[in-house]
Amino acid sequence: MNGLLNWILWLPIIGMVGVLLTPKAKENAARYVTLATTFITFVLTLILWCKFDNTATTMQFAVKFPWIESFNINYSIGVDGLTLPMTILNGLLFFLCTLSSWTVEKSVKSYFALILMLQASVFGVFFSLDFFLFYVFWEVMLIPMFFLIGIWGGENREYAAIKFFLYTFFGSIFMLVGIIALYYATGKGVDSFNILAHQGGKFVAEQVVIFGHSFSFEHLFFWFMFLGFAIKVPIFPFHTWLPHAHVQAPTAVSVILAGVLLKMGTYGFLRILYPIFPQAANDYSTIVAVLGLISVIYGAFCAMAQDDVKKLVAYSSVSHMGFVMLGIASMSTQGMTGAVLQMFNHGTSTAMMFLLIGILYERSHHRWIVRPDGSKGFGGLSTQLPKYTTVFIIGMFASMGLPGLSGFISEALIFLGMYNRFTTITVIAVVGLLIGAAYLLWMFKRMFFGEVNPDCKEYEDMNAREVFYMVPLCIIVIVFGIFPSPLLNMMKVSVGQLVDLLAKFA
Amino acid sequence: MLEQLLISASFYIPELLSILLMCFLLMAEASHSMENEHGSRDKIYGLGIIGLLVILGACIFNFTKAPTAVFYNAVIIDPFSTLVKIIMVLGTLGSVYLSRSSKDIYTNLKSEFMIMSVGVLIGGMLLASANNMLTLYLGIETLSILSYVMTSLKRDDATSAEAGIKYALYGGLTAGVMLFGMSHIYGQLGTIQFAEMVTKLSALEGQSFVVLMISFLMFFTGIGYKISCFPFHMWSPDVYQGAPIPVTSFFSIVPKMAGIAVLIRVSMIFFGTGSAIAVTWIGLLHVIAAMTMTVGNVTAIGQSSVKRLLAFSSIGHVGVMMLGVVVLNEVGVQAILFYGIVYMFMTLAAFYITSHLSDMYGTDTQDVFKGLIYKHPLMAIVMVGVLFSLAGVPPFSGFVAKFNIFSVIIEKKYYGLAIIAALNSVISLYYYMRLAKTIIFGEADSEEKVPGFTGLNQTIIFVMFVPVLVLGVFWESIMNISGYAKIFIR
Amino acid sequence: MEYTFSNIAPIVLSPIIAFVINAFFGRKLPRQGDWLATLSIFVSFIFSLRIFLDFTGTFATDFYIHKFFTWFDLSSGTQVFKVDMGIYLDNMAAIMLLMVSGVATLIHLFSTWYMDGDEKQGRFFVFLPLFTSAMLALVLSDNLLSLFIFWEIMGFCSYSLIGIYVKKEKAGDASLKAFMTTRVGDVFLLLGIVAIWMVIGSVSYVDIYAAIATGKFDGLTVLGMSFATFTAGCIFLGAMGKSAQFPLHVWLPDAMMGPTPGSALIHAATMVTAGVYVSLRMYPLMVLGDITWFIAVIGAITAFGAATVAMVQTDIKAVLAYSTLSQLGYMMIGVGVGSYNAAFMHVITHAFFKACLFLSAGSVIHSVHEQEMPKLGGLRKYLPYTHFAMMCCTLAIAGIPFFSGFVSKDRILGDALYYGFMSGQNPLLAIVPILGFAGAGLTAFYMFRMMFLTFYGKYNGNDHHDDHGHGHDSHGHDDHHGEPHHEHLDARSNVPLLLLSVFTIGLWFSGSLTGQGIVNVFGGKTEWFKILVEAPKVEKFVDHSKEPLASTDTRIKSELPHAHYHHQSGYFGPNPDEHKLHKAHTIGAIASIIIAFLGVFIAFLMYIKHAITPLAARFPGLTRTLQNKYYFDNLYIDVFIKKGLLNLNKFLSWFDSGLYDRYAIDGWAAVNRVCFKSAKWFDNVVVDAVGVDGTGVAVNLFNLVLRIVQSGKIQFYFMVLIVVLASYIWTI
Amino acid sequence: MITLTSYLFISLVLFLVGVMVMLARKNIVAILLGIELILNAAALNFVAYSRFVTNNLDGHIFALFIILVAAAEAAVGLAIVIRFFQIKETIHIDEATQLRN
Repeated sequence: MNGLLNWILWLPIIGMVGVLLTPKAKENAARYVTLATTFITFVLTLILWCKFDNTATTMQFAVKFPWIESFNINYSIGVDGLTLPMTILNGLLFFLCTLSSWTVEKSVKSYFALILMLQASVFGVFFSLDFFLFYVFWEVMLIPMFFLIGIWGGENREYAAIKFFLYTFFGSIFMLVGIIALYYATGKGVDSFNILAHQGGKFVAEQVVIFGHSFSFEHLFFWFMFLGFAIKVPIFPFHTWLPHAHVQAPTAVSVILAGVLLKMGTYGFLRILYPIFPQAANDYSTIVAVLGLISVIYGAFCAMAQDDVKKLVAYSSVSHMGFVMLGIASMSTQGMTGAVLQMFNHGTSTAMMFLLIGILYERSHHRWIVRPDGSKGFGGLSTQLPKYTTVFIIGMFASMGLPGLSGFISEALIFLGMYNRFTTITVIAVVGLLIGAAYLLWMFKRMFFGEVNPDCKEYEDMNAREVFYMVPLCIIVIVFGIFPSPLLNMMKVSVGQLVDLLAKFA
Repeated sequence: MLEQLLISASFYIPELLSILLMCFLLMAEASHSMENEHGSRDKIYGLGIIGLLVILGACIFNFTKAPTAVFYNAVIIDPFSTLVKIIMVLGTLGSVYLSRSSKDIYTNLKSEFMIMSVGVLIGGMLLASANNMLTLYLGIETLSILSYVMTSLKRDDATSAEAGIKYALYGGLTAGVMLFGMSHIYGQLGTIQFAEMVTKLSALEGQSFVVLMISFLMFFTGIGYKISCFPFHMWSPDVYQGAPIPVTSFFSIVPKMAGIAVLIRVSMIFFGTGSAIAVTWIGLLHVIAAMTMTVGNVTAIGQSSVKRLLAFSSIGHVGVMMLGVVVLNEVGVQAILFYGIVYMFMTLAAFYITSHLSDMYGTDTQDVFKGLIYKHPLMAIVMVGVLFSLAGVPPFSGFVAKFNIFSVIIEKKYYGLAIIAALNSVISLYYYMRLAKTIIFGEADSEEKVPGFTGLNQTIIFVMFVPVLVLGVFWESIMNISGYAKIFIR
Repeated sequence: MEYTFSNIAPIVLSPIIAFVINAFFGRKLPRQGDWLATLSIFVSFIFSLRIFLDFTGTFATDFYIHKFFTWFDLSSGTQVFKVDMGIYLDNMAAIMLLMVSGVATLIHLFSTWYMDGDEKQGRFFVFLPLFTSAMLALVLSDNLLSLFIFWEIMGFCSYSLIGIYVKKEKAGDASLKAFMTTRVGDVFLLLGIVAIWMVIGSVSYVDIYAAIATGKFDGLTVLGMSFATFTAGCIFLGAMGKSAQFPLHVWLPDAMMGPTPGSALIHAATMVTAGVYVSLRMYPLMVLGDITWFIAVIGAITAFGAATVAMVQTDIKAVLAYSTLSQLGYMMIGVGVGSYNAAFMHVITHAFFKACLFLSAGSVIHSVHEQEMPKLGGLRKYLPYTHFAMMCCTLAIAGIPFFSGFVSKDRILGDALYYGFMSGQNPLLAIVPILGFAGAGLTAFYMFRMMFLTFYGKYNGNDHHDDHGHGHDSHGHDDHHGEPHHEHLDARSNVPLLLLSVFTIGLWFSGSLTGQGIVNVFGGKTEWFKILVEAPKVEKFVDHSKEPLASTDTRIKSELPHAHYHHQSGYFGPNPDEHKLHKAHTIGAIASIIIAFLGVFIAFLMYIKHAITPLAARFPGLTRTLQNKYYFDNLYIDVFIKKGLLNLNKFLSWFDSGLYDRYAIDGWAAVNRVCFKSAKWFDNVVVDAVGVDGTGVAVNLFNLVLRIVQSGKIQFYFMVLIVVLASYIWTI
Repeated sequence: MITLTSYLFISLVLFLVGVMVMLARKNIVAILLGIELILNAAALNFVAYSRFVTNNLDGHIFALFIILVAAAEAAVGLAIVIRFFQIKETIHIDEATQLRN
């Protein structure tokens, strides 16, 4: 029972070893091993969901044993309502990404090995209940990303890879300082690296002195850790790595990047930043909300101006993660729930968009809506690729939050949560919804309507494999749009605890 | 009297062994026959490596012994010094093996390298366990004088000779300044024994502080030059670049560790007790440490020569290690020792790979690393791992080392230093990754393999990489060992 | 009787089932499954009919709510937050259900003929039932959230139907325009819903009514306006978007890019009426928020402006589209001036005759393959049924007595007259009745213009048989006039037309089913419609809302309305003076009749007798303005979008990648490199240029000072060492 | 009467002269001599202090060691200079500027 989490976490590593052991000649072996591993992992996450107790108020499936006893560092993992949706999403997306990257030809073995390593590290981030463990996984995740973007990426891949790595490292090194400061602030005790033990505003009274100036511990290290997570989300002033990384990364990697990696940032807010520094969270909620608002509007406007469809979707995820930030900043039940739900829904819908763009790219080898010379990059695709168009419409409307599809409920909940705390910001943020619909539909109109472009004539429609990995996402998007309660019940208790905790310091 | 010496000698086995080894090697060198150079050189190498291994064993045997001061308090043998010695012996072994295969040293001179490295090792050992100013001075000079020669081991190579001259002159100046300072300290305190000096120091007051402070600064000059910390670092890039690669790797480990060791000891003895001048001294160390990190890392960004890059980065690492000195407590020492061990492995691996590559291409610019991933994937992965580790990225041990240093300074609530160190590690990541980028994404000009990477060499390099990886995950044992290695003051 | 899930759900579910089956297996089904869609709508018609009879059987204005299930529930610990989905039924909903399902059935039936063999037939019959079911669900829904959900789904369906001919670029533009324009209103509607929800704690109608009655809305302010005004304004903005009111009207005329039956469904039965429906549902809030005058003015502007534009349109569908706009304006006037049930009656009447008009236009277009009126004419003898139906509807929309349009429109105009001149409102509001009456005249004019141009006179189109070679333009010479090639129209096209035209008889709506006396055309007091449909009296809901939505089956009786029947007043000021009101109605009726006949007469003179030169010749400037629809499209597309929005985006994205990212983020690395390079340059150029000859310490010192770190000159290293030491010493 | 101060003064002068020589002279051998001067200054200090202040022999022993080490250092230094001369045929210090950024 408790071993389940360990299996989910380490199975990808075992699979990675398996991939590395496959003979170099037979590339398909590596593919199938990866497929099997990711599939089993996905099934395990589903089993986890079945065994998950929605009403429990504590960490479930918790595993804990000492790692570095002299520092009280433990290998301690567990899941709760905040983690479980991300876990399932992670399991699912990697399975689908394995299918979608079936066509990768360049040094297949290392590619899939890195993919599996990435999956393990992401699982680790979501499971860790120990700060040291969390940080290690958080950083380890960078290494496979660096290689995946840098080797299998587009023409400007090296710049993007290094930028991604440096940017995140910059944020996380400050987070490290914060983690160690917390370690000593709790007196190096047994729970000094235990994330959960820090929660509940234990540091409101502490003071620190830097270069002779005295600061409040809570407020200072709130910003230290904020930097680490905000860069990952990314919130407005720290977002510029995202377009590069997304555009340069291969399809599967941008799917994972948008689908789960960005969520690590917001997850950090929910699991670490706000519970540990509730006072500062309340004091600075307006700043966070304004940053989120800027991300929403600014990201949407930038997306509208893009001629590269992948870049457009990249900016759109800046905008959508801005909604998540707004929900988190609202610190209300509806807002927080909406934020977690939006994390899941954005994961699925953006994954759909990136996968679809990847499918198109395999046929066209370019991503221009409008070519630099002003001519149309695509046109009349809906006549040429009917199946593709259907799926595309579902993904597009899901990500613009059409009622009946998953995006709507989360966004509505976020607005509901925001209204009482930030009325004005809510009024401005609805404009984000408007622009969000605008750039997507405009892109759709330019790519899919009209006579079929001469160079689109020979594209063939989605093949069985592609349909096979798109259908599950469509189903999820529709089903959770109509019946969100399974997800909501999953996260209800944990979010409730978090909100109550924060409410104490309002 | 005599048995006093014998007792002392019984504690002094590693040093004595190394002196013995040096003599043997000299004789072997003298008696080596012109017609069979190769064989005799092999003899010397075999003898040297075996001897070094024996010394290593003796050190390890010494490690658990109770700390004592021998030879009338001139030398102190405590776990701390012994652990430093172990690190130095390992470093020596590594560079010696590298010198064997390296083309950078003219074949006839390889045995000289062997002999003199042992000599430098002796100096380092003396330094690591120096307990009065005279031993300290002798240690530094033994270390330095032989280093000058090693620097200019390249025959008919202008840069090598130039590096030697610079090293010699700079070393001479700093040694002189240090002596001048020592002389005044001796005058003010009336003794050359550290322990007695401390008692005198605490009894002292009045305007003689000024003189004393100046003298201590001059004293520090000698040590600072050995660990090449700001502002005494400027010789090191030139020397590192001029010297043959094995020598460079040797320099970046053995003398640095010795210098760090003596710096810790002196700081702990004089200022650990919080004496009157301690405050000024600690403030000074703050500035020096911060400046050293920053100067080292920022200057490293522009370097095209990998040797030079590693030289500057080593300056940066010394700055990080000095953070452990700043806190002046035992956890700081522990962190530094761990850092030293890890740093030794990382540096050796990096220099091995660089050396084999520059042997092939005759230069050590970053371009020689292009396309390594396609030619020798294992080596490329090792190199990239080492670079990440040097930058302090998990799960490599470099991260753990940095983590420990961070934790000790944050424990002391030196948040300013912590922030500076954090920014520095970002900068360092930047230039390490530019090298990593060349390794992985760079397209190779030619597909020919690197001759240096024989199966054996690759195995050895990988063996050096294993601790870099393993210590990043299971580091408690090493932490405990370095925690056990406490400084003994007598 | 009981309403349970089992006998309510089929209304919505059967079309949805048809949608799902057609979406997946439509291609495999015979005739692409159009029969299935039609059948499914018919099923929901049957169930709606049952509800209708049940409600109208008893002459009570009572309502019925039933909670089916909890959609999701976030209640944790202290605070309760759950979303319940249920139905809210009253007479208005019952009538609406019947109208929607009935009209939709006929439209489906017609479409089976119209879309037969069309390349998009399958896709069309996927979205048509979904569209209808969304509208039905919207009517059934008991809270604003579910209303919004189906509201948006309708938006999506209209998007798909308008843009169904994907090969046409214009279809793409039109669908994008339709969705985005309505979306503008939708986001504000969502905002209003959110605001109400978070303040009142629920969005179900009954709770909102109760909150209004108990004054929960009072005393709050949002963004400087009162909370009621804010929420009412947001909701009305949503209604403006969907019902294409004045500033947001631009999408509706373009919506005819889709197939004509689709337009019929959008214009008549489903989408545009939703806006009016929600503003009727939220009428108490509108009154509380005191924005009825705004609604009235917007409606008046739309009614008149659209009518003017319709006068000069040459495309038969364009005329109908603008007539829809104008009629929607009348409905909004009705809402604004407080003639609640007249407005709703106009929704119903308009639904029938507008559907009929569009279908007739469809049969004309489909049979003659021409929709430019100058190229038509004289079709009377070829399409007799179509002509008959269309004439009935034209009479109805023109407001000729005894026809349905007259009954509803006249009452709206009468109330408007009272509202504008006699109720002591702001005198400026007199504009509402003035524009209203003017619009009525114009309506009569342009509708008959359309009729005359289409069905009377000579056929001006090209004969399709020799439609090749020597290009003869539309109004060619006599030898081209003659037999238009037209398809035989079968029952599937004619039956719906005739059935719909039956409902243009005013009797159906103005009649009194209580059997008292004969039809009172001039707005008597005993018409069933008036009795059944009345504005919600919020006090009724207070006691009920104590347990919001808890009671699963609530049916609140209220005594028969005859006892104290009031005109839907109490919403503007004190009860109106019955006498004045009656006077206003009488004047209004007479005036509107005169105006209508005047319009018909002018049209007759112009297009039959050709006694008067048409407008186009007379006021070319005015005509151009009208033909360009007052340049609204140019304003929105060219100015707002192209000039404003897109440039803003371009600027922002340039700022993002070109400025912020390049300099602020990559900057630091560049700075490092620059520092390093400049140091090198300085060293190489300056230092070596100055040169070093070892004469004298002074010179050396001077040069040494100039040297940069790592100049490679050992003596400089010494210098630095000494200097630093000295400075240390100095500090001590 | 010769006091400690005069010794210290002499040694200070020696030290400064040595430093100046190292800074100013371009001849490498001369610079080596400058080092010798500095070392001698230190040695003189040690002897003087042990004579006047601390009446123990540490200073003298230290001085002896200094002389010894100085000899070794000079020898090595000169050897390297000779090597440098063989290669470059000059001992002008500014010729030794190959190693730089």
